[in-house]
Amino acid sequence: MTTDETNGEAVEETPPDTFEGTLWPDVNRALSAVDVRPERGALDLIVHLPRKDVIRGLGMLKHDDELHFDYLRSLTAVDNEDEGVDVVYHLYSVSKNHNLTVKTTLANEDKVLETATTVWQAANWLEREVAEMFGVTFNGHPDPRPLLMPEDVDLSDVHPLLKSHPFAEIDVLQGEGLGHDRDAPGDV
Amino acid sequence: MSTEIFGIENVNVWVDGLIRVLLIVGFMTVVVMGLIYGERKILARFQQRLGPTRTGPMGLLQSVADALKLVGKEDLRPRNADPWTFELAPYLVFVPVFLGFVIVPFVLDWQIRILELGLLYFVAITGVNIVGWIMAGWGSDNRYAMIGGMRAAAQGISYELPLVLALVSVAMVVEVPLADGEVARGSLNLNEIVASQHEVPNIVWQPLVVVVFFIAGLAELNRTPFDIPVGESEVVGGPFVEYSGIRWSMFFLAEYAALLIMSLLFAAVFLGGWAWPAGIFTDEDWPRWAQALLVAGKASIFVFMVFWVRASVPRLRIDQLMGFSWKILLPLMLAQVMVNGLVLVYDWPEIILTVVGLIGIVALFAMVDRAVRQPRQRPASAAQLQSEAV
Amino acid sequence: MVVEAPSEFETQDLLINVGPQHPSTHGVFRMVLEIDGEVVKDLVPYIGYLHRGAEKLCENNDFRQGIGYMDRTEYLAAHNAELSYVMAVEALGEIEVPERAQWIRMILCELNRISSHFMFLGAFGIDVGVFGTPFIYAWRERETIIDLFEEISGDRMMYAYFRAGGLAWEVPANFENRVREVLASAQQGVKDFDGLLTENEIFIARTKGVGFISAEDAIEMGMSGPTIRASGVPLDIRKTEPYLFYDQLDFEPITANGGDVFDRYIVRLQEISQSIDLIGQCLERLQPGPITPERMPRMLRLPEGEAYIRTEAPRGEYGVYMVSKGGNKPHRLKVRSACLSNLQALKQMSVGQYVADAIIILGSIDIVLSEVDR
Amino acid sequence: MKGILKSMMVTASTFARKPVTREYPESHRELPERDRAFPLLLWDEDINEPFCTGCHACERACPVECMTVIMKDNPNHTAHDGPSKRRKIIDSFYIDYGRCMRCNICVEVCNFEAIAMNNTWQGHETSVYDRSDLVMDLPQLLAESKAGEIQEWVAE
Repeated sequence: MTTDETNGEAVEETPPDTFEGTLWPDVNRALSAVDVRPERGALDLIVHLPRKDVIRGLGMLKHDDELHFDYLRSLTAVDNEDEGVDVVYHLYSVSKNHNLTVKTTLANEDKVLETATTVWQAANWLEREVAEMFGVTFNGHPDPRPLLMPEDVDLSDVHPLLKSHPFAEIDVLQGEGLGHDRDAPGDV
Repeated sequence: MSTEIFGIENVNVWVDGLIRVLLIVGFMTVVVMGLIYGERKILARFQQRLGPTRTGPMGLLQSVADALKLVGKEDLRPRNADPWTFELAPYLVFVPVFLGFVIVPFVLDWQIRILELGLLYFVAITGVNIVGWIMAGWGSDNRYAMIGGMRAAAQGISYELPLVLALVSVAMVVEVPLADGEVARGSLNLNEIVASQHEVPNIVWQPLVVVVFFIAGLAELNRTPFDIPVGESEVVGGPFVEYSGIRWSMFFLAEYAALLIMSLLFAAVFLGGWAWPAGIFTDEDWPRWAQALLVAGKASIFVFMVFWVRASVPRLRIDQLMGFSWKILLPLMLAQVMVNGLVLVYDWPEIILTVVGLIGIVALFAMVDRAVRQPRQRPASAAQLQSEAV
Repeated sequence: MVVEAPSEFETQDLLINVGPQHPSTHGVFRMVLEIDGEVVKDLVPYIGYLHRGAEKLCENNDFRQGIGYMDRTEYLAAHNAELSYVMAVEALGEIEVPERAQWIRMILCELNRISSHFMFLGAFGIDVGVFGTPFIYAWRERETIIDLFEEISGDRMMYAYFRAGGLAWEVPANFENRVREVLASAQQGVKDFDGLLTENEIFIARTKGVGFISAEDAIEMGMSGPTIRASGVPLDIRKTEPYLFYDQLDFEPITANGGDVFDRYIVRLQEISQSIDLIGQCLERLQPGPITPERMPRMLRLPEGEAYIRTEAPRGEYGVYMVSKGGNKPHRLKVRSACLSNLQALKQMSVGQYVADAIIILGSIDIVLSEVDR
Repeated sequence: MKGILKSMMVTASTFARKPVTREYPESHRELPERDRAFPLLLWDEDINEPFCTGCHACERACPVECMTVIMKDNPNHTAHDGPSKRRKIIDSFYIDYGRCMRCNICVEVCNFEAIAMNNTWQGHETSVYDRSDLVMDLPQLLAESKAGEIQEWVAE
């Protein structure tokens, strides 16, 4: 597989992992005011930030002239059932050509987070989608309408991408019930 | 009150008029159906396609099939459309075009009436169908139709002027032999215009006017570089978006009938109609069928050019369309008319007309290139809107 | 010097509804335009009409079944969509892909880029107003490419041909000269379009300077693909973060610095020629060999972990963020859609322009609604 | 105007080229051998029974769950002195062509080579008036193979 562009060979897992070769030293310096927990992802470095100062951290990452993460690649969320919902920001720097993933965990009871549109405008629609799919409310979002779900029906408590949301039952069109008679029960 | 028609003496004038009108109606419908089929076949060939092949041998009955389908379809009217304007709009578009056939000089004396002010009559009549477009757009209570109607009005009016000036500058220069051997200049009677071209067609004297007439003609017919009122990708069919069935087919028929008139007029006024090559070989006129073939050939050149442009040129935007007519076509035409006037008054040699015409064409192309290279002027309110939006 | 019209008579703005059923919204996209005369004052886009919950479905399907859903999220360039999904699975499972399979994947992805760009040229030609001629030219070229895809994978648009670890089966024997035939006809197609539209005065007048977006705004909006390269940002993932064997090919990302609709058209047209040249280079390096690793488990189970893989699809960065908690199904699968981010800037580009401009600006972003709505 | 004339020359050159359209119902394009229309079951001519033993492998592997398989004991199995070695045989098999996404996974997982993708035009021309007619039962699935029109393409 292609190796990470900043380091030569893959570093084997020595406890504790010093992450040398990845962006961790610069990120640690940039985010010194915030307690940060690094982790090694498949391709990029992953950094965990606490909920209350995520936006501050993202702002620092963007305006730090060493890292200069001016491009929000993607913003999404992962539902870990009981450990809460992780909101994931994938960042990229066009000028420096390096990547970083910032994650923060929201407890299931109060899934509230500051909006990232103040940092990047790209986050606008991405946050609207995460809001309607995972039930996360982004304070201060300029346009909190649902993005993909219909507006005319009130689906404010329906969040399809949560694990708790069931899969729709496929109405069985086959089997004994059908074959060729018209008024089969499962007929749609 | 009686005239002779096809050798039958003292036929009542009205009956004669009626017979000619019915003849023209029959001829027009058949030719229009042929035009529709021809357009689809030729456009298909321009796009490496086959065109209609299913209905009848080689798809020849395609127009008949379309007509039957359209007659069979229910022509609905939107509930809150204004009944009178909606119903009358097709007639106000179709009838003027049909009336235009009165003065079209098909062959020597095969036209409905020879009018002394033939050209003036033609220009006045084609001005009326703009009212029909606006009625269709406004009456069908549909926003797209309303926008299409307004665009049709703006385009129709602003391209009426270059068209009229083009016909005027030709009519000024026409030589009409008077009874006492003298030669008078200028006539609006189409037969005289055609007769005067037996040696040299007008295209030689007025090349710039031919180009401007072709462009303004495209705009009057709402054909491709100027099909803005009907632009499918923007206003989805324009004024007749709410029409269906027989009403829609009247609009469609009117469009192709107007194309037919414009091409016959082009052949008559610029390429010499039934007179041009005949005058060179013999003094008296050719037999009728030869003249008919001659006119048909010349008209089909115009029609083929229209189809060819339709297959290869994108659509203008409304502000470019207006700018093109008012800032480029109109000044050129005024200059042309002024030059014609000078030539007539001071009796300069005729060749000056051709030279000026060619210079005019070069000026037209240069003006278009300069306009295209110009940095785009944003609409006046653009900057302030843009800042608000971000 | 533009004279501001005296506005003592207060005209009422008109709200028109463009879409979701409209000839030039390239699918089920709806935008409500507030227009004053012909000038667009405000634009509110509505998406979600084609939302089928592909991400939720993929959570219920294992790593081979999910490939079919990826085709359907990007139906104009299904190979590029499958590539990201399959590379995410390989990244998580540390699966080695044989060289021949990677070269064939690159050839098919570039061919798919050519057919997708031709689709753009055809649809854009109709938006600008030429009656069908560019569309039929584009269809003629696209058919030859899609016939080749049908000979390889058996399907015209929904290939399901890539598998974790390589390809589903070997390409047909006459693969190489069939590809060369298709490239020759694509070359002819590019020449036709260049002659038909590029220097056409009316086309230039209609598209130059329309729908401008600056480089900074494009980066701020997270745009990608030809739309951002037309604003001068050389962001091409094949060059900035090479995957497969793109680092062995020599090419430069095609950029233009006008940032308007005309430059987006030119960038895509030149990218077709670039892809034709890239495929030529790939064909030289193609050697016979295996197309799947020796031992592949029948039921693939991935270890815990997450990977965000991004590849350069025709419309921009097509990213797949896959989280796996062990087991044969992804715990979470996020598809990063290029068109969604490009579409966010539509309002900023179109306000202040004419209605006719708003339509071709939408066309110039080259959106595929199934990728926007997933 | 030079550009407009140039584009008219391009359309003129296309005017001279041979049209590329093909008149579909009359002339069919020759389909490649690995064409994937819809799955169908194969018929074993020499012992006159379907290959399929109803083992549910394809039913489980199908992403869109469009198959229903019911198995039964094979009447002409060698135990009842019939020619066939198959102990179980398919009793009824439904594929809902309306749901099938033609992803070829069923053909890959089948370990009896009993199901194949239809690569004939008849497989493509399956338009019906009612969605429930798209549900193909066993006789319909076996019909083409019984008539011997299917040369199954096997990925080596």
